[in-house]
Amino acid sequence: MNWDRRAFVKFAVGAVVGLHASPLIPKLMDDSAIWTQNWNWVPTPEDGALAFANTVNPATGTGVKVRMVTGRLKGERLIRVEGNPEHPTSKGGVLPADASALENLYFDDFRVKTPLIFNKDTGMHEAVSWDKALEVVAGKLAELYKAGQAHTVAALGTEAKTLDGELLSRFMAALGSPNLSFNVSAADTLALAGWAMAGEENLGFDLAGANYVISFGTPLLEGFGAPVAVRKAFAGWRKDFKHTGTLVQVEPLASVTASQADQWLGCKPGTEAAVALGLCQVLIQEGLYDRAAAGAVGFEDGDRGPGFKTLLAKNYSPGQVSQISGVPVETLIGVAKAFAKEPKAVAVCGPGGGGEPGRLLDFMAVLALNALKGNFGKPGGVVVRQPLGLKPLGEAINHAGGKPRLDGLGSAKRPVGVADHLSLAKAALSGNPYKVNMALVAGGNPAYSAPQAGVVRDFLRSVPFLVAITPYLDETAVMAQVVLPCGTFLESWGDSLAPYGGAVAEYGLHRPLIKAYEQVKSQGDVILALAAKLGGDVAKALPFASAEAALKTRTAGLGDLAKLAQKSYHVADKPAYGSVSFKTPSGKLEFFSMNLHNLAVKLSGEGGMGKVLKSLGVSAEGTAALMPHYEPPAALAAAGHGRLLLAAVPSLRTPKGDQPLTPYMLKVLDGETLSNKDELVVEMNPQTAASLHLAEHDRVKVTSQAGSSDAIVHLFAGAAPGMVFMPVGLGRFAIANAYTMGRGGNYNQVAEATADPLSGLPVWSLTPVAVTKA
Amino acid sequence: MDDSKFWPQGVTRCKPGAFIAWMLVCLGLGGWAMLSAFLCIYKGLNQTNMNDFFAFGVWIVVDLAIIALGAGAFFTGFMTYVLRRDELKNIINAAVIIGFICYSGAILMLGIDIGQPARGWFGFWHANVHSMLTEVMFCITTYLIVLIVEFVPLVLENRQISKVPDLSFFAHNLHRIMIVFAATGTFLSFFHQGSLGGMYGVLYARPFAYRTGIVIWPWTFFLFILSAIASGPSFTTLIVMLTEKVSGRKLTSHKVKMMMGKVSAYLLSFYLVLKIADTLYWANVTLPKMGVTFGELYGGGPYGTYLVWMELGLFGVLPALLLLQRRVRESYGLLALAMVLNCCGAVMNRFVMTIQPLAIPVLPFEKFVGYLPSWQEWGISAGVIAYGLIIFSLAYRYLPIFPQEVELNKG
Amino acid sequence: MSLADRYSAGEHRFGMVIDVDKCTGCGACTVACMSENNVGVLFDETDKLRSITWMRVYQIDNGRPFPETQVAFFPRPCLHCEGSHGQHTPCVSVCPATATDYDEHTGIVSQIPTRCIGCRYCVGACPYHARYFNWFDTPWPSGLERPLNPAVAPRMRGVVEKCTFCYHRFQRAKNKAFLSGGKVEEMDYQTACTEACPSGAITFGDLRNPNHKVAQLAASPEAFRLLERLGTNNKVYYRTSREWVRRKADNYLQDEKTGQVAASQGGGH
Amino acid sequence: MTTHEQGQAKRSHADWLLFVVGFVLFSALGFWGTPALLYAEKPQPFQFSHKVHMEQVSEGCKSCHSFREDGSFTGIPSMDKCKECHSDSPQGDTPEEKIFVEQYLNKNKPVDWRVYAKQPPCVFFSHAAHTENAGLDCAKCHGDHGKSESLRPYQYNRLTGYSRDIWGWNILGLGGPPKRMKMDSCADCHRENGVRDACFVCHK
Repeated sequence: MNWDRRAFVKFAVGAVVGLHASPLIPKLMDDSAIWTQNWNWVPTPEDGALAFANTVNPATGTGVKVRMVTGRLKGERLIRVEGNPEHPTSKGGVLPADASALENLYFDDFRVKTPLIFNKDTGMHEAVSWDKALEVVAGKLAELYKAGQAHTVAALGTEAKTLDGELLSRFMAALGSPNLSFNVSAADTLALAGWAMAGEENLGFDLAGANYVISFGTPLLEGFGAPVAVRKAFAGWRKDFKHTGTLVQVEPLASVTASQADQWLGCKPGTEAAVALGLCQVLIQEGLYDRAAAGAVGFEDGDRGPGFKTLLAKNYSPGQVSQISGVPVETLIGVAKAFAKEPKAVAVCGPGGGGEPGRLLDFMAVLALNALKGNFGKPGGVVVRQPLGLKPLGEAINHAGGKPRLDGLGSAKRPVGVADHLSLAKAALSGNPYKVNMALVAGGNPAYSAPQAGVVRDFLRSVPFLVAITPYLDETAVMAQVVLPCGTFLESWGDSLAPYGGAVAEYGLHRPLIKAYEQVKSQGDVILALAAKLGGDVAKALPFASAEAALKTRTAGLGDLAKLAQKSYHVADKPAYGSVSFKTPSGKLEFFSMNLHNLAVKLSGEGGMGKVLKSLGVSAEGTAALMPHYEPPAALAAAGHGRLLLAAVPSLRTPKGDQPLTPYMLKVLDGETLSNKDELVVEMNPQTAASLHLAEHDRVKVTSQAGSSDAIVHLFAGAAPGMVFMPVGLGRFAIANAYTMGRGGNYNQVAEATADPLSGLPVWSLTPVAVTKA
Repeated sequence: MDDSKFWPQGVTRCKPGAFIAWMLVCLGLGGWAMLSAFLCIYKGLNQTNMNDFFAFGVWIVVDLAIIALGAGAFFTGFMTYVLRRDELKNIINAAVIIGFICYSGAILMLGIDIGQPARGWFGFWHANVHSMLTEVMFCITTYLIVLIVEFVPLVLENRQISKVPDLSFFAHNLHRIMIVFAATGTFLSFFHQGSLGGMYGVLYARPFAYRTGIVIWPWTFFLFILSAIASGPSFTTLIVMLTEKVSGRKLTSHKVKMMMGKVSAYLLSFYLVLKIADTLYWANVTLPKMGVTFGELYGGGPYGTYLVWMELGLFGVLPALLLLQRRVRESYGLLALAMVLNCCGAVMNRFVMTIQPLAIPVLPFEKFVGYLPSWQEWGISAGVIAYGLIIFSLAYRYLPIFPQEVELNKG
Repeated sequence: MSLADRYSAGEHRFGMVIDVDKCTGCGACTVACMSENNVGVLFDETDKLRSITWMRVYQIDNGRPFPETQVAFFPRPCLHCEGSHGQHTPCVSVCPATATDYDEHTGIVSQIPTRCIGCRYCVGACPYHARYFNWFDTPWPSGLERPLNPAVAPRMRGVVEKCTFCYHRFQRAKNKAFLSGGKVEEMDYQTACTEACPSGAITFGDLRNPNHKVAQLAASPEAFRLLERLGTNNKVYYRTSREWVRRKADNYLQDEKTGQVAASQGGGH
Repeated sequence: MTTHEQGQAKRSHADWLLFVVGFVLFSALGFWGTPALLYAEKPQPFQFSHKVHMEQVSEGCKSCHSFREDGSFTGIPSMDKCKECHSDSPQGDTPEEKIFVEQYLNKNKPVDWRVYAKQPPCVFFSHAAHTENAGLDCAKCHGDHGKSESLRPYQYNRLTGYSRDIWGWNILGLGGPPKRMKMDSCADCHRENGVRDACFVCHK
């Protein structure tokens, strides 16, 4: 046998055949396939014991259940936020913002994980210890305090009446600064309207009890109050395929609410109040109104002048209202009659599409319609919410009285209303009567979410020392000298109050369910720690060991805190039905508001009242000025001549401005909101677009006096002519992450805020804009 | 460098330099394909422009087209070995090689087209017998094996290799039993050509693709077989003609080509009668039941009715009429033209049946979206063509695939 | 009762009824689905042709001019077709690798990403675009892998995935029933989208169980299915009182009356 | 017959022998080399005797490997479970127990046991269905593991990362549990017993 080429070939063939006869090849094939099933860059979540905990999401008012899993090796983690079926108003439903809340909690790119101090030399924020950070902040506060400049410290909170808001208020009062502002909302406007006409600031709409609802310009199904609760009420009107309730929507966009409504009155922009008054007039002329309403102050003509009834007849006949609003006369009469006929029918006002607080006179018009229906205290009507019985946090120490407020609130310039970020920012930027040396932003993100965010951002940037207490490295935090990390609602103590428009007393509580980041504290704890560091009266005003302890004091009337926290909410069983004892000066319902009248008198003396009201933006004269009436929004006058009116597209697919836009929420946006990776989409009527020579998907620039944004045009027949509709919640530029940063533009940047007549609150639901091809 | 001792006996080939230059061009295309393939495997199919609407793209069109055109192999084999048309022995070798190229090329492409190439064998191991694609996978793979068996003796006939007695003996014996393989190949091919058609015809929720049929086979099953065997012989002949033009040598007698043309002519005519009948039935009976009209389906974006006229008229009836004429078949140029039209018809049919069903949305509220292949997709497609050119060029240069070549080029 | 009987006793047909007149398109179902089923987010989610949303909410409008315009929404999970007979869904019948099957016991169309070879034939076969191919490796960056649900295996690139009617919830409910000796009741097995919807627009349950609400609702004359006449015979019913919405749910010839045409093909043959 | 031809004939026989040699050698290499190539060993953190523990408990396997209220199976017990018997000082005198108490129990650090029967993440295995509903013994799938005095070496597949017990100890993939716990083993048993084998019975 020769070991030659042929022999070798045979051996080699044998070897190859032999190897193939062995399991090597099939085994390798199988294992390669299994390898693709177990790629190590695909995560494998660890299984373990499941547990659930209740809490309430303060950003949405939804009662939720958090699902957690405890793995044997990796320990606890939260895996889902889902609805809490036991929660009396949200009944198991959730919003995209709730269901994606864990992204706010766990997405590292969003979060501030340790206290940060801005280093001027490197231009970066650097991590420091809590001690160091508090020392720096308290040191600055003490320095200003000692220099008698405590009033030049401004604070920007989110909600005044929550625990965090109260702690911040006490902190500022004890420190000696009157310059504290909060986010404004429709709740502020409704409180004023209620105070003006009924002497009651705590009104709600019994949507769940009603079966005929007219909603005036507010996105009832897309961001009204606690949206889940409203949707649950809506579900009640559409029970198992039977329309058991009727929804009528008045607004200039074929929005979701308008489309799901049984009837949509597509009115001209800003004329919703005129429609409400037109309905009032039909009720009266047809004799369909509640006779008890006739006894209300200012209904009939009186000494002061013509009454509400006369004014309606004079100015708001169906023909006139149809002229103003573009809603046909027959429609107005039909709706009014149906409204009158239905025993449980309610008229609803609320926030605008972009979360605007709404206009006081509009709200009063809607309350007047309810009054004529005899709705106060009735099931399915307007109810006064029960008081919650929260206990005060002890004696307040107020050193802030000495200096005037920057925003002039309480002066003749702005006699009613509440403090808002924009007014504070404008006044501070003017430096009159003094400059702001330090600002403390607690919990919110006003540089993004405040009306005319550009102005607020300019203000915050101009402040020599800015402190942000926030869970997120957002638009506000990136400008701050010191950033103090607080937790999301899933990792901290805090509370939330009854959502806007809800009919029952409601209180939500959230507690730490997990410690996702070692150094993060409850917002309340940060304020308390700062107070303790500062010492003196500030520490005395805030004598709590922790936010939990403060909550214990606050909720003493609601039982054991631990138990309450487990349950996470306190909600009254049912609305307080029954006759309402009006707390107005007359003790009656007032179409002519004595509260407003008395205030105006106080400010001016009887003679100059007209002038005062003019200065507050009321153009109507005589008794009408203090009655529900229609004032055309300032923006209407500026529109036309090639200018369009900008309004917001309400949506639950984007979060409220203070919350980051989560990747999941970004994902559910469709091509009518965001397109081509990062381009904002605005909606226009095809005719309007044609008149501007714009076609579908044209790139445009939307410019107002306040700012501008690039966008892409989407033609939508359901948009009122002469308007342009912009989504809200996009255009985040600060939180550096691959998903949401730089996507779209910010509505708040373009919308221009004006002072609402009487209330002085900023309103920005309509803005004259130029839309030009980019 | 002289490689003439590897050339087939008694023929000449172009200079090595020219051949190498030509190979480099092909390899360049191959390089583009390799880069594309690497990206598609390493980074995933996001490198293509396919998406969830266009789940299939240009690759599937190329796949189906080359498998249809490669049908010349089995059908010529069928006619040569089973029907004993001895004249066709003069072209059968070329047909086999083209078939091999088309089928192996298609399988290579499919290996990249699937999202998990390492799991490709699941289709065999965990086969779902109800799926037309399973049938396709099995038949294509087994038929490729048949083609390899048919191809191997050709390789062994190389002047140098055939000097090894064992191999020569092996090749000779393989030749003797070729009828078995030809018959097997015919059987397999009938099924997978049909199944490829069936793949689309069974999509009963895609009105554009869906066809009624008999038992489990939709009409497209039979139409695909017919259009494949109608265009396959034309394609084989065309490649031979192209080789003749490029090499400047006569490779088969015109009689052989005419015969292939005649085969194509009758099959194409038969196919067209059935195809037109099918289209009419589909447009007038099948579609209305689904609530759609022919006009709607041929009205989306660039997919207008001109496609029908092109597919069935310009690339269907016209080449059929041409090829049926003896005078046309006698003319080298006209025969080639008619065959080109015929092949275009097959490619176009595969395009229309794969891309258009996906492009036309079925839900009334969905919109038409466009699709253009990415450079990676073109790269792979070009690579398959380059692969074919390389294999055929090598085969032509070194293997005695044209028995008539020596005789035809005498003097 | 033999072991086999205990398993096959009681055949279900799990399905849904979605009230289009209740849906406001808020996307809560989509987000709840994604968080339940570990669906990831790509860097460009405006590319809806590659975005994976098992539960996708389609917006439609009636095309009428202002102020008669209306919009409506079709939330679209996998519709779990049955075809003319169980295995004859458009997708199951075409998968070459048996990576998807029709469970005769539950009526659920499965999808097993670890078996899938990524040929996308099923994606092309589905007229609802309910099947999604993983064109990318899903990025789970910095921290976002923490809330992943252990009940659902994350998928790899190159495979198809789709809505499973949260089948894992049925598995877990059965586990509990095995231990307690009880049965899986209507409320023990609900999908994530059903639970999440604030309008209660989605009802889920066993279409074969007359006590389940979903069975009662599906029997209503106002209930219909998407592309019913193709014969997909699916198990997701919709409901509306608006004719224009209903007409958008299927293809009609001009002279045909809404909702009055029978399924034609009956799932092919 | 010429010598040349004879030589040829002899030669070819000898050649075929070489073919056989090549075949045997390389198929043997394949059989032996495949597992050697694919599998590696990882040590367990320390030794553990199921036998000793079984003698101490009253309810067999379920004493430690129990069900949760929701029907899910705990698998390897948590440290809390261990603490029900173990205190902060060793009870016996094995060095293993000392390691356990000092390095794990006292530090409250979970033991990262290598789990022989760990299934891929796409698998939903219901212990409740098998032991509670069908009444199978643990040993049906886990063999005598519960009686073992020590932990055998844990082998895993280098390519896939899975325990060798999944593919099984026979390189040809023959046999069933406890020697092999791949899907076809599950499917075989389901088929034999007429139990459903739709994908979603055991996949997630």
